[in-house]
Amino acid sequence: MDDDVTTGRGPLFSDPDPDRARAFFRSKRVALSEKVMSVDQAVSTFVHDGDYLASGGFGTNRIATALLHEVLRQEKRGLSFAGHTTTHDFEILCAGHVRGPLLARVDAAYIVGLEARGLSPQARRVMQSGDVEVCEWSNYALAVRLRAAATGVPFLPMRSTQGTDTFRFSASKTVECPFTGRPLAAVPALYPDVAFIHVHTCDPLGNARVEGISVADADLARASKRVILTTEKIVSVDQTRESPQQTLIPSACVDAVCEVPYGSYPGNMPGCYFSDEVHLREWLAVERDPNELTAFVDRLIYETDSFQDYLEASGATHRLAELEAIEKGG
Amino acid sequence: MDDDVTTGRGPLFSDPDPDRARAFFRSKRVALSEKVMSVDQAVSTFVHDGDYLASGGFGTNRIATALLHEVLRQEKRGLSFAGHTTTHDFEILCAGHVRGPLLARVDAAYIVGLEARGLSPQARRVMQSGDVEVCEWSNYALAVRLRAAATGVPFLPMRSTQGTDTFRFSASKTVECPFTGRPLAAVPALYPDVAFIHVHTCDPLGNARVEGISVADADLARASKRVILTTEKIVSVDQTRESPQQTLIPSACVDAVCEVPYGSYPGNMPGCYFSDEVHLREWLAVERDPNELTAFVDRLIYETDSFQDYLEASGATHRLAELEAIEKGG
Amino acid sequence: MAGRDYNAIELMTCVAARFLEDGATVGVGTGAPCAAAMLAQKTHAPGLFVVFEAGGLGPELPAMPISVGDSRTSHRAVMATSMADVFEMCQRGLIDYAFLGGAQIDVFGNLNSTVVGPFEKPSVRFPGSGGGNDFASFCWRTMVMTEHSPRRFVETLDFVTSPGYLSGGRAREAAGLPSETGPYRVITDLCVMGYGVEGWMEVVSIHPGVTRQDVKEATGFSLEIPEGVAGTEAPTEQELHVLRTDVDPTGVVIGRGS
Amino acid sequence: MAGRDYNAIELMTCVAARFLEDGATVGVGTGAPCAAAMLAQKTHAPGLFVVFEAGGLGPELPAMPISVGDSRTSHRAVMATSMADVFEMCQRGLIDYAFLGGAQIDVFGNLNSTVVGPFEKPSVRFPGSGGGNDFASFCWRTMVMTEHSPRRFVETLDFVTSPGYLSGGRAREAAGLPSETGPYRVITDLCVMGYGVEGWMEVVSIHPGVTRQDVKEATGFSLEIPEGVAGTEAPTEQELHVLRTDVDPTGVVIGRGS
Repeated sequence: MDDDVTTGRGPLFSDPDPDRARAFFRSKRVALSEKVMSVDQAVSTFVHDGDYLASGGFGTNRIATALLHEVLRQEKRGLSFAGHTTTHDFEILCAGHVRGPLLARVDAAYIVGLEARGLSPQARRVMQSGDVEVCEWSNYALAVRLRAAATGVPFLPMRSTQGTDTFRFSASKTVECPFTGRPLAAVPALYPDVAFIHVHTCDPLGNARVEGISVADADLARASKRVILTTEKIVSVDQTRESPQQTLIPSACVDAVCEVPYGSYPGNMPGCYFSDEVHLREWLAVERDPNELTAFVDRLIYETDSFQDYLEASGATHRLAELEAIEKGG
Repeated sequence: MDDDVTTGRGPLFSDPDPDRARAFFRSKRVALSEKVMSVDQAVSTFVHDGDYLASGGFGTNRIATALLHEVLRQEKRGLSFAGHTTTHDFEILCAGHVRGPLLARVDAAYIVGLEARGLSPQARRVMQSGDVEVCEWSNYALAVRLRAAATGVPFLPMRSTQGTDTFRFSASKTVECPFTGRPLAAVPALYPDVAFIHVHTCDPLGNARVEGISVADADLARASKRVILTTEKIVSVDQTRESPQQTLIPSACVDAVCEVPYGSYPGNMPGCYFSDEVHLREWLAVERDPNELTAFVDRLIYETDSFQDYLEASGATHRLAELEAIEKGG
Repeated sequence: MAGRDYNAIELMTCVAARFLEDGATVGVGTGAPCAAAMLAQKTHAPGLFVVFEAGGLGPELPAMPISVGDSRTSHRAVMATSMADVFEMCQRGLIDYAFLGGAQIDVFGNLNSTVVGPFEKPSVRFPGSGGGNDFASFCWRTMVMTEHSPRRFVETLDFVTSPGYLSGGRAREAAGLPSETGPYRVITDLCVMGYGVEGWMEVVSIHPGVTRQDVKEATGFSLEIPEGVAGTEAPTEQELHVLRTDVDPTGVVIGRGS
Repeated sequence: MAGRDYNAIELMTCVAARFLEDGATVGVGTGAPCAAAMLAQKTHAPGLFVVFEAGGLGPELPAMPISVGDSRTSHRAVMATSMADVFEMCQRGLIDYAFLGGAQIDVFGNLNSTVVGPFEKPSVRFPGSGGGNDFASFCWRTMVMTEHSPRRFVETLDFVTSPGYLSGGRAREAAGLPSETGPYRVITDLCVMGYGVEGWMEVVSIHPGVTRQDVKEATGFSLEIPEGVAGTEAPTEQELHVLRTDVDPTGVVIGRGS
């Protein structure tokens, strides 16, 4: 590599300036207001063409499937997206390309793969088309970028990615530690325009709890300008107040709360239901043929009205009991 | 001020180098080993003269009183100490100066005061003596220093303290953001030699939970080379494993676990007992006269063998039921 | 304030409460600022979101806290979190108001709560910044409630613990502090003060029964008092009633039981 | 390996498990590395502490995970936390071993899991780093388990996703990576490889029934095979028994049911 190794050549898709983000956050004032609404209302109100979108959970685990489907239904265009291990969530967004250029820019750490299940043919088509701008990161780098934004500083230093093409094709810069003189990778704050996060319970104000791992969701909710939560169940504010240390995401960050039972399907929801490997394989299979994929997403997403309809149309309603049993069995 | 305003003039009492800290952490290997021991054993094993000590909780809330007393009993000398809002914990350490120079260096954010209760005469004597080296910080700056160490980087940037004497008398340095060009305060990582943290429950491996606010304790436990926990109650590892998202401090950080019921007394323990304002006033009152203070700490600390004895000698055992009632009453 | 049916701390608390509008977020400590926030919640601002630096977010305070980290500050809170999480909410720009204190304040609203005398061997060591510097740096509008005396309102601070407008003008931004932030109001037992465009303190209203001369004599620096400055509106009966019966019935802050 | 009573993945898993000593900490993903860690726990290393990057610390795995973030990875864990918390444990120096994967590996142990062909319009887009770069940067000793073929063991990577010894020598430290870290072992279906002092890959032991020539032909770069290199100790009956009945009874990793 003959390029300047202290400055990544990757494009910066979002503004890391904390003062401009502060000016936005100043206007939120949502800490104690109720914000329950439907999925379609939340997406039409808070997601705009060209927005920078980020998705919570990890891969096929605790993902906000209903919101991702709704982005397709409402045919949003030209989105930027952050992908620390994103698998089925990314697969859904790429499926939206059957109707047009949904994704325009991707901050990639782990995309196109579904872990042990293999690669997504459609995601590969989209990412190999040359039509989507890509900037490279590691999972930790993206987590640190969100943490910088959540912290309210324009960058944070870290030690990984240095010396590799993952750094050179990122938008990181090298800084020298003022105390030790050693080089560090400075990663720019990432303030997504909108975040989708699925949680176990949430009150009408948006105070949310999850069971199991939290991945990057605490920081993602704080970093994002607008936050839409889907929740397995809406609970009372009283329940939040009875055990406030269990709150992971405080209502001050949240713009919309949508009750979506089984909302992580076909992904895994810790303690509730395991991932539907049959349906995930079906996705990968139909993707091999673009026409089959088009028919598949037409039938399951574009021609359904809601996530509940998707569960019916995909046959999920018949499998949920088994997925719950698998999850309970460990 | 005519000094260089981009470099604080304060002394740096600890090494922020992450590679030297890593070499230490590599040797720990304590994640799944049992570590229950007595308070005196923990302090004699893990606290050495000249060590950098940091204390968990906040002021008079969830403090590790028994460990602080034991530092006096074992007449440790020449300690460094970190004080984000430290009140009764700092007061105890300063009381140890009746027998010699216990504290030598203090990273101060909030010391000598007991919030609404007034200032500690003994802490003021110690801090006004000129015998203790002081470096100034804010509460957030100390929290960020611990977070830097917990993160494993030599510094983190933040925006407060800039432009003030709190910066000029700190060991911070100004760095320029490589993305925005704006100045930021870089604070050096703080890796304490030993941390004292009191928790609600903990298993024999050291996996610990707290109720209520966590203050800086998650980062403090991760940043510190050695961690001693006192706990209201030791619980089984099974209990930890039944709800792992409730663990605040993982066993991989912890060196010693000591069961000390009422261990935050005379401080507040959320959900268990309120602070003993009568006893805290007694401390402030006896401190006015150095001789009275000497007799007081002789009787309650130096001439008692354990925290249980302190509870007896101070009359606490008769007040605990009332303090529990106050706490339950809100 | 002899002859009036309220004392100075009641007046200050009522006045402070009025600045906290519904839907706003405020960082408070113990004492009068906490009482002011509670009074606002119980009168015109039920949706006021109160945060305590040690980790309590949006509590339902059962009684006046003794420490900003005691269990009352997270009693029935919507979240009990870490200190860093709270200050990062502030740094991120989510907190509108914060109340600060100090032993000394200057004309730019800078505060000293660290030392009197030389730093290395001070004649008086105060606690230091605590979270004061952080709130003063991060929150959009900071407020001070303090007794008005020449010992507190001084020409030159012995130590600048927490930033007001520093040396005035754009000094805050030049130093790296967040844009558009800074001191907003100082509420004393004599008057309410604000700040001019260059960051100099100036009187906004004078309390009932207090003269311009009283204010000038109690201030250790030259203080702008505009011609025709307003009078502070006295506490209403309703404010006093809520304050005495509902906010602080045992009088730990306002100095009287109901 | 025809005629032997174990297959290649079983051999690799048993060999990998032996490198994980009791009391150590290891970051794993799904598949063979996870099976290796479980096997070590159930044989010689009951105190092996397993971490998953998505947040699971020290779980009791009820079954082989499908995703490094699925609920099995934090089942009866000692802590279920955030991804940053896990990587910060690594960055802080608490994690001894990590297993990595990739489409290509070079003589310095650098890995490519990003693209084949030009970055802007690749012929194949792979997932990217995921947590691979972070584990490779932070953990004391990293290990790779992979099929041995010239397509994977290449002279020049199309993209350096995760750092091995970079260009060799002190290149890792010069780049800012933590001291004393780096690749430790590569375990393939043919042999076990380690690294010399300058960071060049070299063969440590050759598996039963495999020749030096087999290894050379399967490697796309010039690979040092010391004279008199050891033979890999075959899996023991006990290892195979535990692996097949206790670690992976349904054969999802090792490809056979018990």
